[in-house]
Amino acid sequence: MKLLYFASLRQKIGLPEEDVDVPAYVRNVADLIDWLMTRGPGYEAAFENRKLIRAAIDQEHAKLDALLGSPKEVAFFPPVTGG
Amino acid sequence: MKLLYFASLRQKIGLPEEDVDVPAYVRNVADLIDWLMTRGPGYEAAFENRKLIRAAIDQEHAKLDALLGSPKEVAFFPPVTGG
Amino acid sequence: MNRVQTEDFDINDEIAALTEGRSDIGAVVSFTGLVRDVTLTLEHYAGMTERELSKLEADANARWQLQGVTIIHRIGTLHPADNIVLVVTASKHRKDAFEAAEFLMDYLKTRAPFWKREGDEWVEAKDSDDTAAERWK
Amino acid sequence: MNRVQTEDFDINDEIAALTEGRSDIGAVVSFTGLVRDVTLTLEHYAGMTERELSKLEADANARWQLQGVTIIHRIGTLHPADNIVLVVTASKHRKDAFEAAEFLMDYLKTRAPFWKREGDEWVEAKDSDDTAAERWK
Repeated sequence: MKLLYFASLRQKIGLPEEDVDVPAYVRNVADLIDWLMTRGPGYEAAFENRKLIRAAIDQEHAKLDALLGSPKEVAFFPPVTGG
Repeated sequence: MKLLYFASLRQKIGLPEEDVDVPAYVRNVADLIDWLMTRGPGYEAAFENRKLIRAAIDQEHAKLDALLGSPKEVAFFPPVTGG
Repeated sequence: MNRVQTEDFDINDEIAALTEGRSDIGAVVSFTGLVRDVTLTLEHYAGMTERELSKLEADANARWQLQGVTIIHRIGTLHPADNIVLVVTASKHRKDAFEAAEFLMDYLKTRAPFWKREGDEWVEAKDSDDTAAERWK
Repeated sequence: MNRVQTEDFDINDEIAALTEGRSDIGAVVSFTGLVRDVTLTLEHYAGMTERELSKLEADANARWQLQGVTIIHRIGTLHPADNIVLVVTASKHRKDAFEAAEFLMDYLKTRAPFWKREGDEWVEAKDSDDTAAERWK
């Protein structure tokens, strides 16, 4: 699964994107976050405050309980600040 | 007293402005309209539908019951249509 | 700043006049009113118009936090697609800029002494303009 | 029409692109967002941004009677008084043009994947933007 990180999340994780093999129990966005947080302190810091995490599955906004399916890409980012 | 007429009122009355001596009983805008309507069919046509008459005393919007005082000019016109 | 003129206006120039040399403006809203399909002649009550437009500006400045306001209204004969009116508002925040511009247009449509003629027919005022202006009371 | 670009935009040109050659447009609203006081770097999620901006346009067209919509958002490093974002709406009537422009800005601020950095600090999202977007539900 291709993961993308933007803004402060990219800085904390230290990567703009990566390919990962996720365990079978990872069904929705929240599961994915839980699993990513086991991967090291950068991930822990990035996903610490879940209120400030936004996700997109295949470039569509997705809630924490959204099922992942078989996406081409999943992105994580903080609340947007454009405009 | 100097009177000004705009738009459809000017066309019906046939004058852009005129100086008039008004009788003593003319105290407010409605009195002035009543008196003007006695001055001929053009005035009658102009002031026929009072709902569609707007007035200004010395360039300030004025209601029909506004006292005239001693104005420099009183203007009559239909509802505005700029913008 | 407000003006009544026969000439056209340039939106870029008018925005630049409000914003140039400052960095405290976060939001600029412009409203342009254009002639649709017909040829119009616009007349106004010179003197009262300028007073009303100045009052509108003062009212908007009292109600919203604005860094600048411009109102330009054209008079004379205007053709399809010609500009009629321009309102520009500049503010720190977009809410103030948007609301002030809408307020100015609603009030201008119901209080500024302009009248449109289409050929020999005077354009009639719309009730919807009165309703729009009511909401700011 | 929507674009993401590093270059500046020209408001006159963008309005002309919507209005030129037509006489069915009575109202054009432009909103320009500008950088205040600081130097900002804007990044975005290429691909998703364009999808979100297209969706915003489609939503606005479904909700209001519009003759045209333009959204342009800049990315890269921007300095005080630089333009950040432009929204232009064209309609027969001013109410549609105003409301659609406000809607587009409120939604853009809460849904389009752009992030501002000021030096090393990421700008935090404002609750007031969420509140503003809520009113269109």
